[in-house]
Amino acid sequence: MPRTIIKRFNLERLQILDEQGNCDEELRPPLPNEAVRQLYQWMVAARTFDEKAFKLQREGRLGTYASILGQEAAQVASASALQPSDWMFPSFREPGASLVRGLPLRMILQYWSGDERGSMIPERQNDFPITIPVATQIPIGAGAAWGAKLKGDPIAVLVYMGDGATSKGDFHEGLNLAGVFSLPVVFFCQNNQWAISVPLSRQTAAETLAQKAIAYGFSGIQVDGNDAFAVYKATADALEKARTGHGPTFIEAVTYRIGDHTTADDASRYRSTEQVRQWKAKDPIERLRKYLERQGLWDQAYEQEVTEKAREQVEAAVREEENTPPADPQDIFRYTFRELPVELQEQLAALQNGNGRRPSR
Amino acid sequence: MPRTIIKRFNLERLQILDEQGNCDEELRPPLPNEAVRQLYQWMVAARTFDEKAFKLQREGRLGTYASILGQEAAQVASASALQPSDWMFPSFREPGASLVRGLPLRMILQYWSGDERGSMIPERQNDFPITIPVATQIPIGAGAAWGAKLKGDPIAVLVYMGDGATSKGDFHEGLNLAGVFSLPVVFFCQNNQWAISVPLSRQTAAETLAQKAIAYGFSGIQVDGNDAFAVYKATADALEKARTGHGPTFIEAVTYRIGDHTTADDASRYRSTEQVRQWKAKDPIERLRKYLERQGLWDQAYEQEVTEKAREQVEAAVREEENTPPADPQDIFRYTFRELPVELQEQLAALQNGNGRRPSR
Amino acid sequence: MAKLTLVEAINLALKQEMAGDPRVIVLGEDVGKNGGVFRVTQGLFELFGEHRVIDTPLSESGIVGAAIGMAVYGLRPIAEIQFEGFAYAAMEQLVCHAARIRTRSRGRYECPLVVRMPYGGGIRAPEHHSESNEAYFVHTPGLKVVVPSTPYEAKGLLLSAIRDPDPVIFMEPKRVYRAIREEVPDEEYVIPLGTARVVMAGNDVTLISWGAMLQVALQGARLMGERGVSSEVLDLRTLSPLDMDTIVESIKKTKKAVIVHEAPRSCGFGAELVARINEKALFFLEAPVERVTGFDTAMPLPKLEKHFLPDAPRVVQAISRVMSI
Amino acid sequence: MAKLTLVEAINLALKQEMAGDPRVIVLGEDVGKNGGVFRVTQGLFELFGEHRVIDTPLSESGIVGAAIGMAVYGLRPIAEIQFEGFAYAAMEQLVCHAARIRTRSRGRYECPLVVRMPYGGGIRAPEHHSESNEAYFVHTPGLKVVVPSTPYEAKGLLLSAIRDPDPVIFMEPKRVYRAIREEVPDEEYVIPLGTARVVMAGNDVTLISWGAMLQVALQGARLMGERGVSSEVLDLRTLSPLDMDTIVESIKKTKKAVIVHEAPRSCGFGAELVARINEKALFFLEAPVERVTGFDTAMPLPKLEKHFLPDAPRVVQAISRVMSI
Ligand SMILES: Cc1ncc(C[n+]2csc(CCOP(=O)(O)OP(=O)(O)O)c2C)c(N)n1
Ligand SMILES: Cc1ncc(C[n+]2csc(CCOP(=O)(O)OP(=O)(O)O)c2C)c(N)n1
Ligand SMILES: [Mg+2]
Ligand SMILES: [Mg+2]
Repeated sequence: MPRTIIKRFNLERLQILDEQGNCDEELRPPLPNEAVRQLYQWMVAARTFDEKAFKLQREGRLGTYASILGQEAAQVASASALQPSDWMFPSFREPGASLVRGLPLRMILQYWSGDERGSMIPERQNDFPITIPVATQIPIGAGAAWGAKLKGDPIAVLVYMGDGATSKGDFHEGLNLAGVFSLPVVFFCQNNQWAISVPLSRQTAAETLAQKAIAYGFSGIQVDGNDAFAVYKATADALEKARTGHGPTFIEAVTYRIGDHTTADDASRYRSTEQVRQWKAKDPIERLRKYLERQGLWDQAYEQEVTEKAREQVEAAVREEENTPPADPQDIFRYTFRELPVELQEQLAALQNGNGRRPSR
Repeated sequence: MPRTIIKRFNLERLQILDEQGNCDEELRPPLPNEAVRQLYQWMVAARTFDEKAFKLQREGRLGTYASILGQEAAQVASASALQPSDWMFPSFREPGASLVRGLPLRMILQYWSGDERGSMIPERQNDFPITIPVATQIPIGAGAAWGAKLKGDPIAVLVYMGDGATSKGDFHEGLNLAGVFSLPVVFFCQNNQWAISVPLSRQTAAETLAQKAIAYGFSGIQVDGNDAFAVYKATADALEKARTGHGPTFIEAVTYRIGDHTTADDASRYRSTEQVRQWKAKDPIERLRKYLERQGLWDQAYEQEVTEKAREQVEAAVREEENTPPADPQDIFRYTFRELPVELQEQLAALQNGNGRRPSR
Repeated sequence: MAKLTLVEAINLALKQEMAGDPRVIVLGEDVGKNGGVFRVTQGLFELFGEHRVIDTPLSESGIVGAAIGMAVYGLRPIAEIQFEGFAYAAMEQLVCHAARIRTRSRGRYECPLVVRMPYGGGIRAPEHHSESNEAYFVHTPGLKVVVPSTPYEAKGLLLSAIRDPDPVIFMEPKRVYRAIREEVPDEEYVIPLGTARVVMAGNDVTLISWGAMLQVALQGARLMGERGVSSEVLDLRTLSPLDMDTIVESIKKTKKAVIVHEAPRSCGFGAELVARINEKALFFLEAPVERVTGFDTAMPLPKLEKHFLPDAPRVVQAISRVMSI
Repeated sequence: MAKLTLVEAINLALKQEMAGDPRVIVLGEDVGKNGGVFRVTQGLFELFGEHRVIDTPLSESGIVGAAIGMAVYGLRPIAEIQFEGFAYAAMEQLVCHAARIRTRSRGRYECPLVVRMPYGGGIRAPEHHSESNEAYFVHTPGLKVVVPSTPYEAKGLLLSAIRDPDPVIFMEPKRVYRAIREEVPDEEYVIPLGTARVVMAGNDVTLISWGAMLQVALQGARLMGERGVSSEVLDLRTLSPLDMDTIVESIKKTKKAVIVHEAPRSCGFGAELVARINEKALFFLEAPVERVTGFDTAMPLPKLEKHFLPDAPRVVQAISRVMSI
């Protein structure tokens, strides 16, 4: 065998609901109408929350915030495929997923207002707090999946990341471990085309991110990230594959960051409004709305009700957050270790004697 | 396009000289007879050096040493494709490559005897010293290639690594950068099946290492690493591709670590002698010898001459090394910065006042 | 002579050095088109083009590793780590290669590399955007560590750092980025590494600080000045190499010292300062050297960071303690 | 009661704890079939199988990151970094997650993780196989740092470390791995973290050390003993948390102190010790505290390492200096 082809790989892309809201019924996941409506309601709620958070920041009522505008389907549909017993590891741009998981929206606002209590995930919820250092949640998510496998728990772990995260060493080490030990984990990459001002073309020379899975010996698939059905199906299948002991999957959800990177960013400095316009036309919510309408599952009254409910939910969260008493400075120390060592007791004492107005030793 | 295949990848394997020494003349690189003989002589010299170094260590005349037994073709043939103006970044198991590059064998012994002067690469030689932290030389090699590209130097960089190195974040970040910026670099992986006691199957779930290149958007190829012609051709082609501005290549040379990981290791603890036996049958030197013999380029007299020359070269290196006066302890300080800061002058003074027998401040 | 912010002063230094030395390359995340998330590299992309002002993938170890390769190859790369709290991933490259290649190769190779990183708290930034890890770098032999405190200082020190033949960690006090304007000469000027400066002369107590904490030290000094305590305030400028003579000289005069830094206390650079003072001026001390520092806890998110960061009242307290002995 | 080496004592502790607690998992490079490059995990693979004694890919950040995930999920992973000089790549995971997840999640999640790593010089190992970087870890809030000095100590401290609810960096003095044999009880016993021990009682000078340097300190103490100087030798055992009371008590008695560590001097843990002594016992000191340490240079390769590493003669010199005042 002098110069021979020893392996062939095919890369698939999944789309079920196209830009016009046309649906491939063959492929459509068998969701009851109410479940499809639920997806829609979550996506509307996610966007409502996002718009409110953005406004609050502009009004000086919230710290830096990372918008998910345009990524609602990718987040909501993927998270909706999780069981409560599954674990979820977000990056820092998944309020849509956290909302579906049932994290009180108050806490998301709290986190972005600079209050750690926003990361105190409720006991019943198997979610990791937001991770700021890009890609570092990936090996940890793999490790949690490893823990589940070793304990024999029939659960799966869903790890979120962005396109920029795929360039980091921890992406590589996390996925490689998942492959070698066939861990019950699904890596869900929201490829929103940008890492702050760095476009995908500067992130990798590969035409797709999905093909990176080939390096780790497990399957990767690209899905239309603005197609709630495709996202749901790919994620649900991958999670089930994981739960049943068939190993990891990498999903590239192709979507777009319609807004600035965060409220501290100005995207007009580095990208064309034309590109943004094109992607707005692919809006995930509008797409699902059209579908529901065709199915007779949507009308103005329903829309009214959905937006109204979303608005109330979000306003309530804002009120709750803004009425939360300030955090106790002691918290700086309280959670460093389970028990506070002597040297930290001394430092805490210094803090307490009038917020560090007394001996700092 | 519901569920569609959007990309196909083919992975090639190259073998020109098979285990029996049969050659595919179609593919054989157009090397003059003398050049082929030169490859053979280098491989013999490399093995002679390797056996000597191993003996020296056992006699307590050398520190820990990492043998290249069985990997001579992978190292010699790849390095022989380099131009003097090209740069080479070894890992820690490439004495065969360094020999071809003209590094005084004395220095290799010096390094493994625990003397940094063995890493003082001669000015004329564009090689990096041995890198111990696995995979960390990879982004640096990519950076040197980047430097060459920015300066417009028509050269290529060859970066060596092992199969274990492919699991590390720096492998990923280095190859990714090379892909994005289309850098003139060739990544040469000696897949010798083992990372100390960890077999390839524990290093990755991928069937080949070559397919990892797909993740970075440039071509990867697998070659029979015990086939000097395949190694030479793949490397020469890739280097030329790099020099002419067509970007990086990843080469997986499939070979085998016949010896223990290092003289400090005992491979019998974790692998079967049967596997070793099978690979010994694929010996790269014997294979090229058979070929030369068929071509009428080898006979006992020639063998005599080659082994004799190799022995003398190695013995001379040993003498040189063992007659080298010990290093000056001052060297610990001399090269920390170009100019020694005050605090280091004080510490050096302490050292000099009788090797730290005086004030350590 | 224009009044510039620290951001503008660094930007000016970069422009001038890149114009003067074609070997100088800037690389990092968002340093190109976007001009850096703090706009420190603004305009460089337009002036010098994408081959010298390079937007890289999200890859801290790769950025620093590649920059080391460029430096070894003969360029003078300036790598930016977007926030100091993301430098951890680059530690292996910094420790194993940047800091060692000269000594490993016995001088055959050198690494004239600058790694710029905004550091420190007080700007209500998210988690890991407010760290202050100078001690890791000072504890790494082979690295130089520079921390400018004002616009004028920043320009002069950065030029020295870029021209230095060895790797320099250049930590920029992001809290000061736009907080101060001061006259910065258009002309080139360098401030040699390893020389501290006396910012305020005094006789009663020596305040030692660097970077963003210099302003806090000065506030404390002024408050105590009103109470008739004369403080001598030192700005170390470079932590490695360190100008110990200036420190000892001052302490021999004042007999008391207070160190101010925002990094966690244990094994912070303040500890090294106390140790060296102990070695070189112990018997001049009339009081234990005071450390006003961050706590041995994670840097809090914005809502609580003010409790963590040293401030003028804490400096005043510390001065009062050393004086009252 | 058997006389064991440090390697055997750790191995025994691992076996007993794994037998007693099914949540305990060992993972790392070559820890399985091969039993670890130093044989510390020898026999575990056979006893507990490949699911609890896991050979991993070459992936320090991945190993530690995955171990953090296991710990958060409810296991008690013990990750091995083959040599401390390869821990740099795991710094980001250690600092950003292991050390922070409890405080970030306000107690919802904890990270009962042990990271074992052989450290230190003196065994003629290749480059990066002889580092001594405890200071990086001590300067990282949220990590505990334990450094056993003898076989007995190693077993008792490791059991405490494994049972501790927070992440512990467990640094093993590889130079002592086989150098000492001592009686190690078969029974379980724990040595609480944060308690130092007095190894040799004395009145004239306090020697402070940990890990491999304890033997060097003891040699120095004995040599000075022959000259009639009575040294009190402390073994810190854990650097974070630190048992400062034992140190202060001793210094109040001896009025003099010498610290011995092999890490580079600047910002080494010795600096923190001097700083705390300055804060808690300054006016008891009759001489500057001496630091006998490695230099602020790269750790040399074997041929020169003896010039870098503290040895008894240097300790003797330091003691003589503090005594002669
Ligand atoms: C390790 C690390 N480096 C740099 C940053 C600064 N930073 C925050 S988000 C971001 C871009 C992330 O891009 P991507 O992964 O695509 O996620 P997206 O923002 O698009 O959701 C960068 C560079 C960081 N948070 N962590
Ligand atoms: C970052 C790092 N981790 C661990 C080690 C210890 N170590 C030295 S060689 C080696 C195995 C390397 O395997 P491979 O890359 O296949 O190279 P080979 O030894 O087979 O030539 C290991 C784990 C190291 N040198 N560097
Ligand atoms: Mg993105
Ligand atoms: Mg190998």
